[in-house]
Amino acid sequence: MIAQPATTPGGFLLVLAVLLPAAGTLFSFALGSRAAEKIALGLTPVGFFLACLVAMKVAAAGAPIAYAIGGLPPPLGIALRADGVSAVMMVTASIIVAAAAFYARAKFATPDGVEESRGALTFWIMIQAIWAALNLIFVGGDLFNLYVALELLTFAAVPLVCIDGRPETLAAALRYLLFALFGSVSYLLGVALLYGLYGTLDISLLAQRVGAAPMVWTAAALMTAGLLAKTALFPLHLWLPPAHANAPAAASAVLSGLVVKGSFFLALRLWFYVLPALPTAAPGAVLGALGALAVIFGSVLALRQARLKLLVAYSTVAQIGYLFFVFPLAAGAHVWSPLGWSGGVMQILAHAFAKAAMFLAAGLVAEALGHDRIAGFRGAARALPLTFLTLGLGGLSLMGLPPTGGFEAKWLMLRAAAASGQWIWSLPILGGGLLAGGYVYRILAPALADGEAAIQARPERSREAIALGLAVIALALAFAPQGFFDFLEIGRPFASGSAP
Amino acid sequence: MNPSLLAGLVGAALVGLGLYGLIAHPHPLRKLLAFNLVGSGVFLVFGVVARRGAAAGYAFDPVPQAMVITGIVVAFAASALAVALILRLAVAGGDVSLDPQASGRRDDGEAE
Amino acid sequence: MNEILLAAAGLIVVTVAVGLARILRGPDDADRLMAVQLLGTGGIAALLLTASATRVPGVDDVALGLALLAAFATMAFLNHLDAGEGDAEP
Amino acid sequence: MSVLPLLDIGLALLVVAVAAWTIAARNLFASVLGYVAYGLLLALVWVRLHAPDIALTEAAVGGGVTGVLLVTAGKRLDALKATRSGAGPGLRERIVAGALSALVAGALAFVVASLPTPAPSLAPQAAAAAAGPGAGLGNPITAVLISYRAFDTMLEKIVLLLAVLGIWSVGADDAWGSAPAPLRRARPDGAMVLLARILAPIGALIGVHIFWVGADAPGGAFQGGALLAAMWMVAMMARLLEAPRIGSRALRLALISGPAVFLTVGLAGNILAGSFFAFPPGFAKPLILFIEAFMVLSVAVALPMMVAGPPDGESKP
Amino acid sequence: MSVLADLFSLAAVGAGVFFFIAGTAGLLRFPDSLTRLHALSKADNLGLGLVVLGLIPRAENPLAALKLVVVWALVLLSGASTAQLIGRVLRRGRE
Repeated sequence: MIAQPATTPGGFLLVLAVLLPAAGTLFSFALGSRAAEKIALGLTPVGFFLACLVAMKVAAAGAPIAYAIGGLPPPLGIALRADGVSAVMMVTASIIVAAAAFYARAKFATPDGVEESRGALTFWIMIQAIWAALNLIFVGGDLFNLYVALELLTFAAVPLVCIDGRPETLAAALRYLLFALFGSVSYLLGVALLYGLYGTLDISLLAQRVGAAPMVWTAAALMTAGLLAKTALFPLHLWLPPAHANAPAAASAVLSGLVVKGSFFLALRLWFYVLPALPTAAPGAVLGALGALAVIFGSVLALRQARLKLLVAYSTVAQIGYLFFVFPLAAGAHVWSPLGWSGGVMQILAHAFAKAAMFLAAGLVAEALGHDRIAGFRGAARALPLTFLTLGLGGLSLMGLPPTGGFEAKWLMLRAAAASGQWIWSLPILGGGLLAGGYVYRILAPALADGEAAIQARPERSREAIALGLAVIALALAFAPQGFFDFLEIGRPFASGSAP
Repeated sequence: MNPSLLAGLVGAALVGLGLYGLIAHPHPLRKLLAFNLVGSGVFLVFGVVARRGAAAGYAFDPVPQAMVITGIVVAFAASALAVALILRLAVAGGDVSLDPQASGRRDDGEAE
Repeated sequence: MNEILLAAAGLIVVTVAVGLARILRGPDDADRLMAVQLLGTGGIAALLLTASATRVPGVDDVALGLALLAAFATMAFLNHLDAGEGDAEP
Repeated sequence: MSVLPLLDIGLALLVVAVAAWTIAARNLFASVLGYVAYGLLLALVWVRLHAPDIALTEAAVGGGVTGVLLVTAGKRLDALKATRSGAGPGLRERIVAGALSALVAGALAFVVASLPTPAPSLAPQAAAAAAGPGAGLGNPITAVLISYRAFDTMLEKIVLLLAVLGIWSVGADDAWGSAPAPLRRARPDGAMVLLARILAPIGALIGVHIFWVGADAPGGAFQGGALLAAMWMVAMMARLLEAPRIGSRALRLALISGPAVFLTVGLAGNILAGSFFAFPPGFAKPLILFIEAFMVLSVAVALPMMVAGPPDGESKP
Repeated sequence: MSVLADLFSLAAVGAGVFFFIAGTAGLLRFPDSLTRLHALSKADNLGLGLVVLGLIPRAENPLAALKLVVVWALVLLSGASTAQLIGRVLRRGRE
């Protein structure tokens, strides 16, 4: 990043975007679960509005906006910075959090006559805390501050997994916590080494100072390994399927759609913003190869699941794999880098919306049928047309069929692979699409077959509409105009101003 | 050998010992102890960085020292959350093993 | 003078380190507890001696905290041993 | 200086030996005992690294409260008679794990040994800024924690709060709102009650002292709060005090007071001093002590609640 | 005067070290837990006490000297009560 003033106009919006849900957490804790629900729901439109304002400020300035906390510029103080991709992620997070919150009202309302309920207080507070942590991850400019944000994210996400208290959910939460802790410690050790080398943890200052020394490689490897454990990239994915499949649907949508993207976003920040000076061919190839393995293993395992939520969770393992193709495809100052970059970001967005929609829909299916065994879906599509439409549309995006955001992402990546001569990456991109077609077919085929599904409880229209709305957004991403991709280039190192 | 290098070597040894315990111990509370050893090893590395940064009349660089204090707090919170999960798991399922294959096997006397 | 104080600190550290062998040998948890208590006291003594010799500021408060926490930890372990007797056996 | 290096080496060997013992010990109690001893020794190492603030934190949290957390957990597992766990890995796995760990430790040792000289440092900036936002603070670490990196510290207190809620949330639904199980079921005998009666007030006084001098000398909100927390636990172990109900409004307010006051003062800085978390000139020190007082309260309440665990339907307050 | 003070410090600290060594020897050599407890509680209290006594003349101000005494008092207090409690645990274990 080019040197810029410590605080730019509109910078305070970044502080507010983090503080608003953080303050919501505190108030909710003091006032109890009934108030917590009102606070969380009330904050969603405000947070969405703030995120849009940030995006407008960035677009208007054509450059990142920044804020130096306490008026102290780095290295001694902490800076917050939002560039194009941060703003887009903030808007995405606010939409998905809002959708999950309104969807969850049916399950996590505080019953009448009860002063406060355990599940409700936990859910409403943790979802706000996740939101605060994500916003900080998207705008944080200091690697230690980002560590605190990562921990905030972990401590908010783990209790959501075991909110219903069954033994298998507790085991899933414990395993998630241990992986996450390993990730934190590894990341922190890398941070210590970087500080020991350069005496600062500010991202833009580090970018100016970092050179390709052996110690930098060690620090980068430690931090990356930690972030991969938190992102559940193969082979560190073992914790994800049980955790995401056992959480309540609204929580799964946030965990799968957003939380794993938080640590991935930091991996992007690390390699593209902190370490642009390092030659990226070798690490890019390693990360891409792990991504390819994740695509294949995740998809094959998804094909073999008998329960819908587990299938959707294994699909997340596969879709996370695609994200890592961004490392070989967008590194450096090549003509094709913007293609790879746009493709990677588009994959984050498309998967976030499609997967959140599918988890919400899967929750509705489970509530309506009383189970989520795929073998028992016969005739369910006729009974729940909107919900299975949502699953189908989300599935289209996962497969990468046009016109969906998933198609756009994979198309951009394929173009980058072709332009850079790295044909090898097109194999997992295309093969993963075929496999995704297989597991989406496995969901839809029995549901579309003739039969009489035993519906126990008909889901509310409004909740079906929320899930469908997210799936429609995943579709609409395919029609993103050129201006959107130009916006994603704002603040990217090496950005030349021209987008695909 | 100067004291900060010595402390750095101790930190490295602690990370190694903790890592071994993390892999080798089946009991989750023992794993947690091992995790805390790794954590304190990492903090020592921060401490070495801080000590080496002595300048301007300070015997240490205060910034990494402050980070260690923040880190110790977070590590404790993590241990406490893990303990709560382990105990609840023992109440709910009677099996606190983390290894999916190990359920049903008797413990080898590791636990008190 | 400072050298002698440091040597005293070193002797105490070595002494309590040898005493730690008792932790390894046991046989009872009570023996182990005693060894840790000795280590705590010896550690505090070594800390005070080193601080007096090297003049690191603020160490007296650290010693206060250590003394307090040693008492706290011992009490927690005794709480365990004491309550564990009698009702631990099936 | 000829004795000092020997002392350092002896201390280093001792720390590593005790750490190895906590990994190798056969039973959990012995292992946790070793860990507490390790925490004490580590505090000495921190003093040798000129980090008395960390020494206090490490002794209080790393050794003391974590040790108590683990020993309490072990006791509760015993009471459940549910200490099943898988058999350890076989010899071959152990050898692989050992080789891997040795490799990591060796690599790390090499990296630490090759840190650059002269070391980069923010100490000059911190010294220069000491006249500014951290004005009037003799302890630069307190200045870093509450002023320059206030954002980290405030968020970390929210992490603590989330951990408390996360721990409560694993309790049973029908126990919600009630108090956690006591740290000791049986009535303690006279000697323990007497010890607690004397220790707790003196310790509380020392905790307040450590907080109060923290602005200028080693110590501060976290260390003071942790000592107060330990003394509250002493009183709970002797059954002089009982854990509060988790539904209690006073408890909730105490828990959020630290981060909430911190956040409010930060926002006020935006109006009074032109920037979030900026302190108006001349008011830095009193404001910082004001924030710290509430942080002490939050920490002193949060740590014992985390050790006490989720609400327990059986224990009526 | 300062020479006298130094001599006093040396003597007290030396005696303190002696008691530490004696206590450890007792902990290691005595045959059973109760006698070991006896050795420990005498030795480490006296050992630390003498070290503190020796360091008091070197304290920078009266408050620092007071803190030294408080440290010793705390160790003494916890030592006395824990010795009694350990004794009880041991006795119950033997019955």
